[in-house]
Amino acid sequence: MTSNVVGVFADPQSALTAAGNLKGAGFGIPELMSPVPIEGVEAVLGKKKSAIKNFTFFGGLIGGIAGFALAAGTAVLYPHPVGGRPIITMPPYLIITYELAILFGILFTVVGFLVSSRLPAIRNRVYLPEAAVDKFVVTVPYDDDDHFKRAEAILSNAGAEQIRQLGEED
Amino acid sequence: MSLFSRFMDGWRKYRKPGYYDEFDYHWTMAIDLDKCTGCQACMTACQAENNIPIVGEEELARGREIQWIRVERYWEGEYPNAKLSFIPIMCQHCDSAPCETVCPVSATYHNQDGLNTQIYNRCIGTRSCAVYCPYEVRYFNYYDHHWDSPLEQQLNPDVTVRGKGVMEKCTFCIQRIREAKDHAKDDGRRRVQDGEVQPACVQTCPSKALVFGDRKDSENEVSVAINDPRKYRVLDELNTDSSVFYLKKVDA
Amino acid sequence: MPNIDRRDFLKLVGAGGVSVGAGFMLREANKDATEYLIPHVVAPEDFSSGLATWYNSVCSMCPAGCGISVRTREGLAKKIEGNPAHPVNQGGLCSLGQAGLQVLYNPDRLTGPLKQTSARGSGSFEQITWDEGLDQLGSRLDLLRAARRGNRVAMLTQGVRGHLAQLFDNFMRQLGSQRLLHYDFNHPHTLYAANQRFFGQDRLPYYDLHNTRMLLSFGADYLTNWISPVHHSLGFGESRQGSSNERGRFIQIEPRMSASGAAADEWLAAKPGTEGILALALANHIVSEGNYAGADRADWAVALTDYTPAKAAEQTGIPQSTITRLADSFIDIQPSLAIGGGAAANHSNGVDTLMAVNVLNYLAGNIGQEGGLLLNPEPTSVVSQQQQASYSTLLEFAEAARQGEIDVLILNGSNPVFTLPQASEFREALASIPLVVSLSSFLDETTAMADLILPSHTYLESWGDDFPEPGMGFPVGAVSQPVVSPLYNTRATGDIILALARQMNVGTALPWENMEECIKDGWRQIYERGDAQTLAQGFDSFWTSVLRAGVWGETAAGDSEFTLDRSVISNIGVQAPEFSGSEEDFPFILHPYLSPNFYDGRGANLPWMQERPDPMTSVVYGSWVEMNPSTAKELDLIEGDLVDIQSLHGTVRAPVYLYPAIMPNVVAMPIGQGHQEFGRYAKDRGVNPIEILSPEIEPITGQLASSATRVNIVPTGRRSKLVKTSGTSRDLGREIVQFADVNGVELSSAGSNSIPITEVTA
Amino acid sequence: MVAETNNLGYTDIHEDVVRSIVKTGPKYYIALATAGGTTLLCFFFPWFYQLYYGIGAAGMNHPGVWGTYLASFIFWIGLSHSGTLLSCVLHLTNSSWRKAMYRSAEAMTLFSLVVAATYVMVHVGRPWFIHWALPYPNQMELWPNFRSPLMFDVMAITTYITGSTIFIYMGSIPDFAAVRDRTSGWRNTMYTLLSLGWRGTDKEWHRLHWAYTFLAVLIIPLAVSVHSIVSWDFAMSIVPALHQTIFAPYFVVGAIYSGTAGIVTVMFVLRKYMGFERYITKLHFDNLGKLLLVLSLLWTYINAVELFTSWYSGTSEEYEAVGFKLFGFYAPLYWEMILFCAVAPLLMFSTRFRTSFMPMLILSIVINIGMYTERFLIIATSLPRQYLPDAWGVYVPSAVEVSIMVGSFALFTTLFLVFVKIFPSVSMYEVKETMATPKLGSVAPASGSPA
Amino acid sequence: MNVSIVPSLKKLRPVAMLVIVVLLGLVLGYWANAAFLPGTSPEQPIAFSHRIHAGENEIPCMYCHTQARLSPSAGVPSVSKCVGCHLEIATERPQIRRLMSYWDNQEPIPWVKVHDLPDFVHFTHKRHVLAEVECQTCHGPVETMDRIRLTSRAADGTAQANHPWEMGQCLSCHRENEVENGTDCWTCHK
Repeated sequence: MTSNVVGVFADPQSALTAAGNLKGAGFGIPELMSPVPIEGVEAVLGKKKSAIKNFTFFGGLIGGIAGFALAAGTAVLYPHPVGGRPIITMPPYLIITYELAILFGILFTVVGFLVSSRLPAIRNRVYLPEAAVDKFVVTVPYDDDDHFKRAEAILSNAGAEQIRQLGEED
Repeated sequence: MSLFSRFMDGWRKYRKPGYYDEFDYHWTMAIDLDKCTGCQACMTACQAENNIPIVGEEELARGREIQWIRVERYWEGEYPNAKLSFIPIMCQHCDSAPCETVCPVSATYHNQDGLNTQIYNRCIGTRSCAVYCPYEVRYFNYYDHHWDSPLEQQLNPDVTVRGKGVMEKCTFCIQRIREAKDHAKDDGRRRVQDGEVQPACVQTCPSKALVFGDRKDSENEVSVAINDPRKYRVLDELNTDSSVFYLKKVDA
Repeated sequence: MPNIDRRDFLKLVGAGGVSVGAGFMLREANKDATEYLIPHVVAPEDFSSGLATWYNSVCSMCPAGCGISVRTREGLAKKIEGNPAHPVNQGGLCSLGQAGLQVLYNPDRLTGPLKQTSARGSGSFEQITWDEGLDQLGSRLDLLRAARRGNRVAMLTQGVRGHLAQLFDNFMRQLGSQRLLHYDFNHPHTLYAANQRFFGQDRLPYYDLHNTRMLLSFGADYLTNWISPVHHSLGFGESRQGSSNERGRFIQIEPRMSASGAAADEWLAAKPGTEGILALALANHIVSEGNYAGADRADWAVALTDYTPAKAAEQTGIPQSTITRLADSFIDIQPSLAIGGGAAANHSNGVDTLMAVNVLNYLAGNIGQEGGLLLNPEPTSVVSQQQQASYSTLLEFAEAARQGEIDVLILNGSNPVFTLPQASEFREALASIPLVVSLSSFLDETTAMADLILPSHTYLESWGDDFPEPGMGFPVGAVSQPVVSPLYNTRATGDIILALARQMNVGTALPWENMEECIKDGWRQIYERGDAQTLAQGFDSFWTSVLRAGVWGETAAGDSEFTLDRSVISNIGVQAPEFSGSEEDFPFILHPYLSPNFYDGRGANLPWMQERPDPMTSVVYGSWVEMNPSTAKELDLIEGDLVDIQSLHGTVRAPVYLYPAIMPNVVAMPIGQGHQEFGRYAKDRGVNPIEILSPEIEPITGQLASSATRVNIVPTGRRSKLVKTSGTSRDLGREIVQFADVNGVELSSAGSNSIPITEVTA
Repeated sequence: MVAETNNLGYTDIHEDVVRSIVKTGPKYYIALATAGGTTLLCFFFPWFYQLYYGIGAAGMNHPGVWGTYLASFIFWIGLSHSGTLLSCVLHLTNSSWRKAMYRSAEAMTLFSLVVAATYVMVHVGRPWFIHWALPYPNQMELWPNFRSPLMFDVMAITTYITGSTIFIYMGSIPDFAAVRDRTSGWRNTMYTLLSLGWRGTDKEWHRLHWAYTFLAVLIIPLAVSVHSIVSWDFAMSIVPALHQTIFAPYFVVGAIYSGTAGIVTVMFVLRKYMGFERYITKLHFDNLGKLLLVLSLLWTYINAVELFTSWYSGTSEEYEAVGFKLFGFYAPLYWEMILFCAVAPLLMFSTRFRTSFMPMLILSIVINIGMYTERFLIIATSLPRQYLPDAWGVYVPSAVEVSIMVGSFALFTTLFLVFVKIFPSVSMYEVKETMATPKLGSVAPASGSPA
Repeated sequence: MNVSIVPSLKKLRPVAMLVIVVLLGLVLGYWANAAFLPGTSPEQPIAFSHRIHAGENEIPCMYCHTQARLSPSAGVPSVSKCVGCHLEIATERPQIRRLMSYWDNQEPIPWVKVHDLPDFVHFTHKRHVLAEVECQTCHGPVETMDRIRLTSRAADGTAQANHPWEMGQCLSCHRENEVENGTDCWTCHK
């Protein structure tokens, strides 16, 4: 069981400051919970990279290949001569390719999102319901009382309305 | 056959357009409009041979007729110079059939006889083939048809009775072609000879306006007919490449 | 496993149990119904399940006598096709002939003997046994015969030929009755009379359409219902685009374009009833132009003086130039042929008109010529002379009935209540006959008036034979054999007659056990008259080969020399036709024509024929009245408007159809619909124009002049939907039917022909 | 841009949305029961009758083999076009006025698609075999025919339904999380699962943003392709009046046009009956009105082009087709369509008209009636009058068809009514984004109970 | 406070279990019916044993099913054919007595059809017999069956009891033997 220091802020700016300070004090990367995405997080906590775009791209690619293979394979493995057209008829098959590329792109994007944001949450995670309404919450794990005190200080200096400690239960 | 060799086989065979030339037969019909009297014996023959349902007055009034072959009539001029011409229209068995491409489930396709075929029990009833057919020769079963007993006893057992929700059309009496091939095999022949098969309409035509045969045999009656200077195809400008040829009516 | 308490467990068990049951039932419901394989008790020799067997027979749907092949599978008739070996139809067959299957399998067939239980025409019948029925009729006949009052028995049959006709004749003779009447609405009495007078022959000549290059048809709808339509169609096709290099020309003269008119190269509308005058005008021109060089040329010139083209142009409404052109081409294009019939023959001057047509053939030298008109030899087989009763004969019979001179009437297939005008009062006459017996297979209008119904087999279940009339220029006979075992408790007509004969103890004259024996016996005589080669094979093998082929014929044609009796020439002449009703009160001439689908109405109970669109109008399931669009415009009528068609003798109501090729003062109606009985497909559908016909007759033959009725058209202000399969019968310049000259070069005739785009097709 | 909402705080929107889900009055149940009952009576009952009897229960015939079912299908597909498509475009262009309305617009897309997909089942003759049109391994070794424009449809619509569902769901995750905390019992369970345990951390927001953006990028071309493909069901044929190159843009424009009108209707209802007056404002109507106006002009232009090219072709087939459309049996409907879709929308040149709610509602409904007519006419005036005049006929819808058409609107309403009780029908977090961030030290009412 | 979807999933467990139980039940019921009441080996009016006739006595199939090489349908023998032998053989057995009672009444025996293809299938015995396909290939080991059982041919070529013929089975055999136009729809459909 890990314990976390949790600071509740009424505005995003002070929460950001607190998070920055915590990070500067060597607390590891603090988490910011907020009802809306906060602008400027990356400037404080470092640039985030996600693999979603790779998922999307490769999803689309796989989908496209699968789509064409589906159409062409279907036609060639059990040929039904149709309208005198060549068995692999490009214009219609490209449409199928296109649609499946998009379908797979979408599905892979979702997978990418879930994987990269570690959702759904199977493990218990620290959370404050206020964060979904109008509060901005900074959490950072601590090891001992000393740590906690230091974090508490940083948070209250930044203007935290409340400071609490929360554990992650299994 | 392995999947791969099946794939390669299909690919090689059907890679390019024009593979119809390699098919076993190219059944063709020629209709001499100069001989057609509009008597419609062909329609009854077709109805008898192919189990075409009796629709009833009410449904006919709603336009639900089913006529695999129909005789269309076109008037020209006014009295006293009015003139009436008949033209039998059935499935033209187009080589570039618009109906075939549109079927989502491949219920209609071209087979080795060079026929445009319809597999009734594969049909899911989107009716798109009927929309795409410029000759409007595809007929839909809007409900399960019924024969007042004992009329059902006249149904041809070689032809299935189509249920509701299924599209149907002229097959060039494919059951007769099949039977002829069967006989040919019994006699140890590879191919059906000319004159062995006649669709019901051709068989019955009192004025012998209809001729049927395999176009691949360049000597037979139908090949002669389709090389006649009077030959034309209905709606040829649509490039459907149909297998039914008409011989122009002579205006003397 | 998480801990589940007892209640939850029970719930789960319950739900599981229910769903097991549901799955079980689901499968049960998906099972197919049990089917059975029913074997024969003893396998017949020619039976093979899954394979078709063909039987050759003869079509009885109209008097043409085409040969048919019936396809059967597992003992059921599946399809009727033309017998390719039969010289009349050579494999072709018309719609009605093919629909014969639906006579056999008609749901409205009578399934056994019936007895009228209350008033006539009330339609209440009870089932009786054959013994009862035959007893009731037979004892009555026997009494009358014994009392030498056999002439009080009448038999009214549809036209039958061959040994059945002989059997009828024999039977009635044994009974001592002269009242055997064959009656068909469409029987060409006038044609027989005209040929009798001209050629001295009691039979029809053979019209060689196959080889003719110029056919002039005066009102004969030879492709639909004139004499032998399938044979004529064959000839038409052969003449048009056959082996000859020269394409035959066809010209049709009639007030309303028939299917033959549509097939013709030229369609001309002469005033109704003046076709004979037109023919004589052509003859006049031929003679006066010196195109006839016979020895009797002078006689003809005298006989035809009154029929100059100029005068005829006035009388017929056809321009003089056309008349002379026709006359010239009739001589120039050889071989040529003139035929007459249909409406042209159904006028008060019918026989004269057809005589005039024969004159044309005579003058052009077409008689006895290939491509012309070939006289038939004397038939070598049974009598083919028709004992056909004309309209006036039936009127006489009706009068006799009213006078109480008829005790028993036996009806066989004939339906006079439907095919006679109301003015004949035939239905009323029936009431005066104490016992009316019908042998019909269907409850038609006349049978509904019967006291006793002894239903006969259909032709596909019984033995019979036929000798086509007109002959093919050589003797032909065909045997019809049962192709399926009888469906119901019915009996063959011949068997009924034979059973009655036995009941009357006249068995010695009619010694056959059944119709099969009778036919076989009759054919033994044909066999015995045969040549040495035929005789050498023995009768049994002859009989088997006839049955197998379905037809028998001698190829050697008798040479029939013909010389014209001079007295005929002086009697040539065509009077103006007479019409019933004044032109002021009844401005239109009614042109009733036989529907291509129903013949004289006998096909109306066949669903295939009801669904077969009328070739000219595409109307299905109903009646209509055709009028010229200009006439309709004057009367302010459009398609589907209901009008009353009034004659002096009645009124019928039908929707209007605008027919582009009909004379403006003529209205046409198809015959065949308007049944009051005759099963579910025919009953109460459309109207019967025969009802309102005036009882005008052709004086020489006594035939009903069915085209001689004047009518008035009274709009009712109501509309009905005319059910037809055709949308718009104009091709709007789309060149769907294309035209070429004889060499195949495309003509640019189409294209100028457009209708307003706003036309609504519904 | 946000002038009318800036006096509202985070909690206001939060409370309003949660209330719209949790608090349910009797009116809602009456509405739901009415819609559901109508669906059952007018949609499912006639449909089952048709399944039993065959397609003959509808008015289709030879040669009018397609009818209102397909017209309705196109209509619903068209209606689906504005929601997600517009939402994606506005998302990518970062238009803030989108934010209050896009959730319900997307829902409209989704349910329109569901109704359209149902119509496919209603339309085909043997829906019990409809799975044959899907590619899946089977013992017959028979797969669909991918050359068929109808198969393009199957693929495109499947993709579009999947994409739209994912798009609306993905955008709702933070809101599910917000509602989760305010509910208990089965709702809490449901929202917990739906929100996947969303906490609103900076990382989650970042991932969501990108995923959402990629989805938007994928869905825009998809949506355009969907209606192009629907148009090809017709344009790939050689039927006069259908075989037109302009059909794809024609259908796409028509789809967006009717969809946007549909959004106006839905906006009005949400605003009026779900208590979102403060978030859906004149501004939205004004902007949508402008969009509608542009689309209307575009639509009119394409119609004119279509007529012109047909007339200019000079062939009998095209000429008759145009003539029949303009002056034939269905001419009254044609002129009704012109009036509703080309003339009436010109009113929106007036700003006052655009910012009045009731007139905009009426206009939006009128436009959709016109657009339905357009789809109906495309089928009913072309198919029965093709190349062979002798085969011409007339197609008139039957009572069953009309009933199913009415029922489909009820079905849509039912689905939408269920939606507003499950989904936060206004996107909370995005509305919050448009608001000023709360001031330091301001006191907000406590929400939720800490664990 | 913490958040996780696990507690909610736990709450759903009873519902999930119910769904699983119901689904399993449906499958079980369906399977049980198919396995124990398949209707693929119906009771016949006379307990005719192919095992005795075709197996022990080695009567060739075509002795009774004479039609098979001539016609699309194999046909069942006429009653007279059965009687032809059984006037002499095993006349005292109850089943033979039953046969004789049909014969005495001149009634056909209503055999229940076991191998029943749908109406839209065109199958011809003739072509298969002439191509020297063993009867057992499609009908299974008939000579071992006392009562005829519906049998088809699995993909691996083995006889598959109680399983009706499906298109794929015809197709795979046609493919294996490279039948001319063997995969053309109209070869087998009508």
